[in-house]
Amino acid sequence: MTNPYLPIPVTIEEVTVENDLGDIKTFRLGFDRPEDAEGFQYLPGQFAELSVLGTGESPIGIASSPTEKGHLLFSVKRMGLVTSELHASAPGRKMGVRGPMGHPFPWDRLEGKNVLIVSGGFAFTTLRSAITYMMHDGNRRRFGRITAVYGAREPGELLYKDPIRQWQASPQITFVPTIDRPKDGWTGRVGLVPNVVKELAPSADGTLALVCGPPIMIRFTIPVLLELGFSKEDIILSLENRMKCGIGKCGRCNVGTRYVCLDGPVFTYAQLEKLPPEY
Amino acid sequence: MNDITREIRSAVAGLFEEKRIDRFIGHEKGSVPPRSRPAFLSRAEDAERLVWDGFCSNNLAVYLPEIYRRQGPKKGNEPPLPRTGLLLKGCDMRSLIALAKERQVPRENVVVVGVPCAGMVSLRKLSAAVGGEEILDAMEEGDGLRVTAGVRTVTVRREDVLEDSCLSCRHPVPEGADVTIKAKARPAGDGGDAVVAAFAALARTERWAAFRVEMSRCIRCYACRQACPTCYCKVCFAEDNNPGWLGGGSEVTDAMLFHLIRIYHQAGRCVECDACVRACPMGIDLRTFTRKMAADVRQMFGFTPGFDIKEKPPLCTFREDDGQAFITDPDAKERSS
Amino acid sequence: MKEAILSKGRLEEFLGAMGNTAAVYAPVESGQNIVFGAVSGPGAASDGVRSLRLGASNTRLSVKGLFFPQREPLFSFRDDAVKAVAEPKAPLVAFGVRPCDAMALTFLDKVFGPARVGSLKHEDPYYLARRGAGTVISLGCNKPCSTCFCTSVGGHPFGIAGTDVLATELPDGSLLLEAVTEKGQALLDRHAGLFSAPSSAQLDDKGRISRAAEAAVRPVHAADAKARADAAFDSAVWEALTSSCLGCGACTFVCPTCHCFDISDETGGNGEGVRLRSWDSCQYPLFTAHASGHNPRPARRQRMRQRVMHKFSYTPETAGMVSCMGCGRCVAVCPVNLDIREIVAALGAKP
Amino acid sequence: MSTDESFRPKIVAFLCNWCSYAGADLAGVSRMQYPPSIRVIRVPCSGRMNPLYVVKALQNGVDGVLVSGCHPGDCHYLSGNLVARRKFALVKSMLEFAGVEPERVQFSWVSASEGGRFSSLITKVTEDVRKLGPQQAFKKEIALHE
Repeated sequence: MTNPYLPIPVTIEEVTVENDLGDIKTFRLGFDRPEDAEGFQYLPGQFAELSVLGTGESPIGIASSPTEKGHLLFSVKRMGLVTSELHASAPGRKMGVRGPMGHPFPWDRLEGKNVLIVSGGFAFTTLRSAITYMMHDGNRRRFGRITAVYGAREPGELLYKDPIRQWQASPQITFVPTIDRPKDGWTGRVGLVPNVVKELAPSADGTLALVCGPPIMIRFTIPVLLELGFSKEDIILSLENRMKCGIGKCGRCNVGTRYVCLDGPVFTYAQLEKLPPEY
Repeated sequence: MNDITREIRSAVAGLFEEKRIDRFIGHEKGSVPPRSRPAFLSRAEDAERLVWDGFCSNNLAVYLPEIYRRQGPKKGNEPPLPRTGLLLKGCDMRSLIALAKERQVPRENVVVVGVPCAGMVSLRKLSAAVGGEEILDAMEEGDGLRVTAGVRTVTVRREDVLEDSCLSCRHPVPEGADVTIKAKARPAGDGGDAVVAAFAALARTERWAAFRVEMSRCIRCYACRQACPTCYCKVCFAEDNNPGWLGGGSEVTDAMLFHLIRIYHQAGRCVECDACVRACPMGIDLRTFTRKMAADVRQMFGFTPGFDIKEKPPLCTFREDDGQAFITDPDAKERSS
Repeated sequence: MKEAILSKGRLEEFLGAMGNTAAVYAPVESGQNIVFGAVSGPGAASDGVRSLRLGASNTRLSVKGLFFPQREPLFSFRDDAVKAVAEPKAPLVAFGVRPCDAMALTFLDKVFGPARVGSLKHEDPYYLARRGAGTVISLGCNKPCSTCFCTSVGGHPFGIAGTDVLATELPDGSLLLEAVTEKGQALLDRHAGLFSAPSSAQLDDKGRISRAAEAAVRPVHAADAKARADAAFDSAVWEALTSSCLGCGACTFVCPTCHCFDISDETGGNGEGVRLRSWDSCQYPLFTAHASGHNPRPARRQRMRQRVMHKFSYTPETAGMVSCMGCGRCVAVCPVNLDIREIVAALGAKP
Repeated sequence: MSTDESFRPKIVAFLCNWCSYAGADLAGVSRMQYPPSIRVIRVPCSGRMNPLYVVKALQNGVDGVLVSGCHPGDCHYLSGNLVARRKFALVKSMLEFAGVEPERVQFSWVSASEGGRFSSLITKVTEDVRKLGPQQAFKKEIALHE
């Protein structure tokens, strides 16, 4: 019986600061043992528990795409005990990963569909994974039109600036970064994510929407998508709950009968509507 | 129904009719005989649910900090604070005064119906008095209790089954109540000094062994903290993980540290109501240690909490001649022990 | 199913015999309460069997603590490397377990066993190792107490769910032992020398005692609790039913089926430490609080609703059973006498 | 209690920044000898001292705790030590009541100019704690295995 509580040993290979505030860093983790790298089969949308022995664990979405072999990317915002310890860690530090956990985005349903990505702030990590996965040469043809709206308070707070520049230049994807309020030096779009989506008015037919962001952004984005003709089954969300075990045992992350770690974190809006508003 | 209950019900109904309160917290019969329990009323006709008997031992002041907790910085346009009616005995009243002194509860928003207290029955003592047989009912008659346990009916002397805190209670009358019910309070006791003296008389190693065994039974459910009216921190030091003072689970030194520091936080604030002792599912003897803290504060600083809202709390002030015999003086000539 | 009689006065001998091959736990006195303690075998005092107390209707803490301890090391580590994984395999016998507690183990087996719904299979090696090495000897309830309501939630004072051997105290003072599982059968076979065959009169006695006990359990209106609870989720009945709740964790810690836990690290300061699992409670606000400060269940009313909904609405769907065993411990320990029987009965009624 | 000479007690000393810490410096500068048993934690004032630190130190396994501040009247913040004195009195009394050896936890006043007093204080406290032997009662054992 494998022990689901034992972290897989990994080493921090690289730490990059993602935003001007400096409270979000991306960690590139390399597996210490090749068989673990083989064993860690995941798809965009899944998450993992980052383990720092002596401090604890923290559930973080996987930012890397499975097409990026040999390492994992996690973007971590400094909030509490474990994340602060991570932010104080330098490349070379040994730590652990438990996972992959939860269900990924429904890639079977996304096959052959257009994809609309709506995201805001720090929750963009798993969507970076999804876009990278879809834009990969071997996968791009499996999907139709890809449109992405990604908002942040200020230009400096946008994550993954290099990949974003490539996606903006690529004809394969319509990537629209936006910031809440105008700021000098910013030539891109200005406006809150729900309004930008309304203006872009992407067509709903044959399209699934992946929506990840702070609760307030989600609350105002869903009506816009419904108005544009998206059905509730076609709006796919990812929840962020307090978690500890990540494997459906510790009883902490339930929303009604569903455990966000085991049955989620990805749910359709139709599923969420049937669950109690406790997330 | 005794006279006290009748008088309480009419007083509370009157408070509702005169619109002096928005809600009233009293006692009603519980679901497990012979218990009574807190009752939340919002209308005059609810007053019929109120009872007063020897089982109204919950300290109702515990609900006030949550009711009057401000949700954020003052913005000036807050709705008027609710007016709460409370049914309080002597110790509960002192808890209210302690909370008002610490500005957790605006005294003017609280209407107190005070009941001079004849002492509350200890469910553990009552169960022992009937040989652990399950109690199906208990009626108070004069200074006795007619208890139906299993198939037997037993009469027990009230004085034999009262809570220790009530037997030694110094101030059974709720001073400063807005409405005082006609009821006979019990004679004042020694305030638990006997318990403290008895424990202090034991040898040091015996005291430590007793303290450690009691604490080893703690399951860290925090019922003692949640039942204590003056334990209202938003995040208790015991649950904080940054720094993480205590570990998870019920390791004995964590339990000792938790209880020592929680009791220490009640210095000059604990009104000796024993809500913590009654709430503990494991029946841990917290009383010896809460009484020690209360006795120290009385003897060292001449302070008894729960009476004067204006008086400075003992640990927020000092006196030049505060005792310091305990201070180590390396140059002191004679060796003490 | 094989039955055996342990004649009057030989119980201590039987417990001592089992102590040769396992740590035997049974109800013992601990301060003001009866809890499970080691009575024979490793961890027990030499005269441990004498501290046995079977009189109480039930122990204050349930048998779950023997298989899911309140504080359990998962693994130890030194600096950045895992050093050793805790392997709890010591054989254990839990004697004097009430049928409600035993039935609770069938629920915990589901929680800690392979994940229920969903494609991901996870098993908890620590709990399952303890269960594998454990044998349960339950003791039927000749005299259920007023707070018991097992018959209203699928249980029975002489139920055999989750136990290996069911023991019954007969009027003549002997114990009728009925093997329920192979493990139970093997235990009876190993100590066959202590037993004799039951007479038909003794078997009739047991039937009579069982029926009388069943009649003595007061029913609770828990029928279609799931439907009523789901419908009443947003109703004001919750406010009325839970306003006196103090927000402590006593009800969840004494509950035989509550299994929520926290995971935390503790270090000894020299780089050595241990990753710990410890009981947690959905009644504590920090249970669901996000690092951002957002809390899906900020109010006590919502947390108390979660406790009741989980047992009467969620687990019937996810584990196929109501996860309240009707043992009544939470009713007995609640400092303000909140009563889950009243709450479940009131769901669906006007507030 | 073991009184073998080899036991060298570990004592945590919370020293107030303005007086006792400076007194310790003076003792050092004046090359005054005292046992190397203290681990110093500097606190802004003895009034900053939280009883939680004292009990936590005992739980972490130190053999003794010393808290030293300015003499009454000398406090840089005027009344920090006077309020602290009340806290210390309660802590000392409660710990002793619960059964912790009185000499385990000691409080004192040492001014910035009393290097000599500081070294004799440490010598005395170390001797007291050494007589008591290692502190096991409150020490937390982290169960690596059952």
